[in-house]
Amino acid sequence: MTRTLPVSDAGSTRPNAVPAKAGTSRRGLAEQLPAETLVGWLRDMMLIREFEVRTMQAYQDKKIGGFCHVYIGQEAVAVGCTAAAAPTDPMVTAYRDHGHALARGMDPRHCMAEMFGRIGGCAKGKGGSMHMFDKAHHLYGGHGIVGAQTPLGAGLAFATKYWDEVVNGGRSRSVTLCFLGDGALNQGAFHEAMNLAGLMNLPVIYVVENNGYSMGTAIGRGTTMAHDLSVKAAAYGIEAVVVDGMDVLAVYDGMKPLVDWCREECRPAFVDMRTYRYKGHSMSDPRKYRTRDEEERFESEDPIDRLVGHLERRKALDKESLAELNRDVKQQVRDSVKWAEASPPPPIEELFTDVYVDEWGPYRGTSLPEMLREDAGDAGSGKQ
Amino acid sequence: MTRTLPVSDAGSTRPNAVPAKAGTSRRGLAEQLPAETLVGWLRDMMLIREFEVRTMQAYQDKKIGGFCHVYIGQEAVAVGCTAAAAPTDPMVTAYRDHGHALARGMDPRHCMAEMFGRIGGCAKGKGGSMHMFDKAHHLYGGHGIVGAQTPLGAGLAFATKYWDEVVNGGRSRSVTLCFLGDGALNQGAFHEAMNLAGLMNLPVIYVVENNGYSMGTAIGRGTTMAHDLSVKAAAYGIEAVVVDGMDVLAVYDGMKPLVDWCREECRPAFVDMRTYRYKGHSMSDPRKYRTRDEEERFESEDPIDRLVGHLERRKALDKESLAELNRDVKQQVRDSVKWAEASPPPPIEELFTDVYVDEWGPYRGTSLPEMLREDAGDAGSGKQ
Amino acid sequence: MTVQREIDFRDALREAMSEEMRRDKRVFLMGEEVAEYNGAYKVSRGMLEEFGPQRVIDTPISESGFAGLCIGAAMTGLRPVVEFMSWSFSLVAADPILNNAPKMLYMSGGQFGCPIVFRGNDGAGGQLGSTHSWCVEALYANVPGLKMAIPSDPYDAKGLLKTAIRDDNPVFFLESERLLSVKGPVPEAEYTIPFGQALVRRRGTDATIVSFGRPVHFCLEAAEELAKEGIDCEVIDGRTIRPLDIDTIVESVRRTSRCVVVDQSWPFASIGSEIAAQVHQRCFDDLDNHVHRVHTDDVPTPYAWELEQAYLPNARKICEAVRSVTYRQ
Amino acid sequence: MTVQREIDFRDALREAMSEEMRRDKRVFLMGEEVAEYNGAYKVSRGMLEEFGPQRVIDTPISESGFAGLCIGAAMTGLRPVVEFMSWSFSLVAADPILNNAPKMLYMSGGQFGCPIVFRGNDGAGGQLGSTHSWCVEALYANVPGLKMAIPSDPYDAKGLLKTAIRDDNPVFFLESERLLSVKGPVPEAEYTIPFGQALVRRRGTDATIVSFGRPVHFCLEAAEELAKEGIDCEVIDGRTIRPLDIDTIVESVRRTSRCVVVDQSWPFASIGSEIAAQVHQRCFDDLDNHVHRVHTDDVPTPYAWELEQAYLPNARKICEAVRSVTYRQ
Ligand SMILES: Cc1ncc(C[n+]2csc(CCOP(=O)(O)OP(=O)(O)O)c2C)c(N)n1
Ligand SMILES: Cc1ncc(C[n+]2csc(CCOP(=O)(O)OP(=O)(O)O)c2C)c(N)n1
Ligand SMILES: [Mg+2]
Ligand SMILES: [Mg+2]
Repeated sequence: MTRTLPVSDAGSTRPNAVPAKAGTSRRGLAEQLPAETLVGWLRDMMLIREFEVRTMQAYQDKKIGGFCHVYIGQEAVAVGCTAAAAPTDPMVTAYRDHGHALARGMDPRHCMAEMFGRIGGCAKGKGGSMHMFDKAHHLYGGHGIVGAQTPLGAGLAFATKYWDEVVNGGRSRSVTLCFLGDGALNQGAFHEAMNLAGLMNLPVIYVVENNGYSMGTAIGRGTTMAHDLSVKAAAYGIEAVVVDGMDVLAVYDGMKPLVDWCREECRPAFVDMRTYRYKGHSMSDPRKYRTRDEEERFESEDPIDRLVGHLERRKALDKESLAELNRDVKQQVRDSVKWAEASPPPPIEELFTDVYVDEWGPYRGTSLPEMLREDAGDAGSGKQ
Repeated sequence: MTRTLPVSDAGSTRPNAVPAKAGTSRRGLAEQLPAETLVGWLRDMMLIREFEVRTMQAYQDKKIGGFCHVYIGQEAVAVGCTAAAAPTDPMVTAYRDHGHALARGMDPRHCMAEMFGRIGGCAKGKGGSMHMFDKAHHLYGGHGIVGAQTPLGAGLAFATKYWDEVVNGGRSRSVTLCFLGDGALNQGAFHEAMNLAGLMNLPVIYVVENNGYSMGTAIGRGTTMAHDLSVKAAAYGIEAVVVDGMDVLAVYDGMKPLVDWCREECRPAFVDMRTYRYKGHSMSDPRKYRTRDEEERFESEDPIDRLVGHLERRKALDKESLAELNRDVKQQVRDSVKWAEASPPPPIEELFTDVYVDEWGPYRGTSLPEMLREDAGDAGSGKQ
Repeated sequence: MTVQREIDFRDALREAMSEEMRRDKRVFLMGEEVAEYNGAYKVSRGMLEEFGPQRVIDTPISESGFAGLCIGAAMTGLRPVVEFMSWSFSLVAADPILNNAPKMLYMSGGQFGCPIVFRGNDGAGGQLGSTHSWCVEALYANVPGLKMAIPSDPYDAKGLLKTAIRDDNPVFFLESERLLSVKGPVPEAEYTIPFGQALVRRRGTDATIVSFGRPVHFCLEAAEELAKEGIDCEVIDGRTIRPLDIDTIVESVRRTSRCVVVDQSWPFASIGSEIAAQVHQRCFDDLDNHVHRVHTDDVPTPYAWELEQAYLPNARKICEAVRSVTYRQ
Repeated sequence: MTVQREIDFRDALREAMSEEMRRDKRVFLMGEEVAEYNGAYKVSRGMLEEFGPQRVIDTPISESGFAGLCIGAAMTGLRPVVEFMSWSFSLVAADPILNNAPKMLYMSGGQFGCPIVFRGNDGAGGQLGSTHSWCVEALYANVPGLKMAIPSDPYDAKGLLKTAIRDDNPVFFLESERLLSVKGPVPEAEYTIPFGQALVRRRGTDATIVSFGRPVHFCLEAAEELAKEGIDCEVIDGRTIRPLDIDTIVESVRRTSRCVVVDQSWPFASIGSEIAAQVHQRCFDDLDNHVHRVHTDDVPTPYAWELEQAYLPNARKICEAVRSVTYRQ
């Protein structure tokens, strides 16, 4: 059928068309930043890497329980995206969340203590590895159910707009970053969220950390059109960009203009962020579904090495200062483990705290984690 | 980013690409059919129209309860699609399902009695207007939850393939037609179903009866990219076609090659079937969300009038035979109402029948509806 | 003597929402057809006009999406009211409403609360058939971290909904489509009703009938009927399920020694079973007979009028249960 | 004397599926990672190899999609076994599994049955935190039209799963990840276990402890402990929830006059409440004390080991309940 077909016209009352071309990657943007900034990123990535190595050890030593998913290999994504956003821009992610927490600025002690199930954890040991929340740093959680965070991300974007425009009466000025795995592309919730974001003009960026696998399932086995994920966004009139997630400079170059564009246009966007997890899905995964060859290919593009190389070429980093960074980061992580070990388990009364904000019956209302009590007074109140 | 990016290669083990171009509409296909066939379609459409008019009356007379959604205006869709498929091809649809049931061959008496809540109904009065099932005619139900039928449709297609290939050891030879409203495009289940259908090469055609509204919501207010729904299919590598659902010849011309192609290629397809419901969403809808003007525009393209015009031009129908058809159809529907009225309410024992196939405790196993008991002996057994 | 104003249940709900929205800009309403269509059941009629499209928001048919969206918004301190056209359609959103909202505060160690209200029609009775007649209270009340209210008249509907909107926790608010047009006295002056306080709707000495929501009316009907037979029933309207005011129930049963629970959902693992179990626990030595229960039949909801009527709890069934619990038959 | 073969729970499940798949080509297995990965918990190890990719089928993370797909397939008479990696992930599929599968036969007036098995891990205990620790039995058992089994040892796991696969109705089959590696005697010869028959795991005279699934082990542990104190407990393993073998429970309680129900889910409106209510109803004159209940605490599942241990039912809590119900403390 080619002739124009009847369709109701009542629909044209709200704009619904493809937006102006989303901010396109600007090569060299990151390179123009002061070297210290890039060294800061390097430090963050090294911190995450080291943190995760120690996390794996602690898990093997049975100091960490439950499911635990490390971020090794994907560091450039969380660090580059965080750098491209404002510190107050909301972030929300899935269960592979330590990297995001650390990149966002959570003290590694609180992160480690959470996994140790100790009172010093960001959620007093009640959330665990998959559920890292940090109100002071605008991190709205790791979320354990695949895809569950994607409507939340739309909601955070909706909220920033609503607070700015309706409550405070101004113009929207935040962008929400919502991370998801490639496996989450196949949960219905993601699609509903994308449609809502497109429809309501929500400033949210869906960053698919496309590491090629959901557990043992290579993306092409679970996801149609895996070779061109942009069609998933096109289905909702949302602009898509592809970014090399193994290179933090490329992540920044891709994300910064996009974040700026979303903030300016108050529109959603979608990023196919190509990355790789070096380790298994969780601690118990022997990785038989992929070749050592493939792993080595990605490891040879290691994001930390690449940034080191870049800084060395720029003469902004020498062997000495790299070694110092290394020592420094190792020390910090070692301290976090010690601190976590020293933190006591949550008292049994904590079972009945944080179920309801208010006290009733056996419930004791809420009490803040130490992490927030150290911080600003009211910022973390359970009471909104 | 334009350079080729790393992506895991383990995914390439299953084909996942866009299929060969789906069967394209062949103008004039329906016209080549014997005139009697087209007259048969006309009769079916008139039957549905008349049936729905009487349904509305009966609803107003409080003989029908619950929610009731009539099909007036959309007749060409069910009739044309049914004609394009084999009688054994499974069909499944949403709650606006009387048209599909009648087009498929359900006796209007059973359909009417179902809405009257009588034992003679297709489900013994236990399903109601939104849940029309007809095993003998391979209709796997109307389904009340928006989008719920879309994974079922994938499952029916999966099953035909499985029965043919695994159980009976042959080649797949059925195509499933799964109808949905435009509003169902925004339910996550639909997207999961589309991805599964694409991934598993399921011979299912998703026919979106795009009548421009879901209740009071014009499609553009609820669905991104409403002006080009093909992108919804492209997201899963599924071919999409647009069909004029107000012209039964066009429906056949669009659907027949598509059904053949799906059967041949064992692949899914998606149809943006442009249609219009003349009446409100359900019996209680004053239609304030659209203009009388718009309604008239569509009514002037009435599918029954158009087919009459075509047949008259072909000299295959004269005033006389049209009048006879009319009388005939009216009589049949009048009879169905009488029959339904005469059918007794289900005995109270029916409350506890059909909960479980087997008897236990208060449950009485299953018993077939009269409709199937009249038909072939075993075909409709609740026991599989 | 002042004449009490009478309004219907539907208007009471709207007044609650509108008053709270006037009072607090953080409150907004989102759902299918709530704005331009004025609500599928006209609960939100006129609200778009008053509050505009930023605060009264139509959605596509994406319950999981917009429920999740509102949960995200609530995490920032906004106070969404989410309308499910019917709770029967909330099953597609079970994950966000059960796995996210009620656990957010706990999982985050007290950092992020979730002040949100989910509301909509609940229960059978309109010949809507198997898929559209859910009583979700039996399923959802199991989950800690949420609160749940089921009002039975306009006064409670308004007072409880206002409390729900002000509550800092996720509240599941279950309305009955069958009650929307029922009228009742609702004062013009502002009021709220605290959660966890059952209401004794009728005083009596021979048996305690406990219910909530629509079947409360059947209980009162039955009590009138039974009074003629000389059985004097106390009727308690639970009003909220979480928190459940078991104390008021226990106090009553200690006096009457007999208890009938009336619950319009399926019997197995329901609110009815819970109340029965708790009453037996707390009143073991006071009870003259085991707690009797009246539910819908344990079968999917039938469409046919006669079957649906037979399926639902009603005054006749309640009378029978009370006669049985008082050994009068 | 023959030596009984011992295999673990995981292998028992696999044997049940494999035997039924050999017996009946209409049976297939679908779920996340069930094929090439051999199952997230290795329940399906080797099945892809034996049955090929047409019958052991990996899916994307689309629970609603593949559950619905299998329901559609079941309507045609196929007999899908759907693995939820965890029942905690079934909430996103609540609509198809609760609104479609158990009602299809009824809504279609007996035309279309739905012979399908949904199975997977259920329950807390592995420090998986709030979102991954559901005991869905409390929610889902409310719904008529479905059957539900919760085996506690390899023998039952195999026998009940085979029965489930042969059943013409939707069966919800709840396994415990904590039990997967537990070994037990399982004969080589074919057998099935009928639904609706509880098993008396220990004979006793002083109190009846009723449970199902993993906590049965805690009950037996507690019974040993209590025996030392001179309290002789009968332990009943319910095995299936729908149908519930209340007769066996009642018969026992009539003898012991005391009853403790142990249920690892949240207390409110749970299987525990239902059994308590039914026992009170049927044994009102026999009971020496009200039915006592042991549940997890009524809070979201905590991650920290110490909290989770405190949260779960265990032998100590069961001992306390039994001492209390027998007035020994
Ligand atoms: C709804 C749901 N289904 C299944 C799971 C189990 N599960 C946890 S992670 C995972 C794979 C996710 O892969 P992806 O989204 O690509 O993220 P990645 O692990 O690669 O970061 C699965 C299946 C879950 N948590 N939630
Ligand atoms: C999950 C769910 N949400 C909401 C509803 C209520 N509802 C019934 S029909 C309908 C509109 C559907 O519109 P569309 O899909 O376009 O079909 P049409 O009525 O136009 O045939 C809505 C919102 C429902 N049945 N199921
Ligand atoms: Mg991945
Ligand atoms: Mg429509």
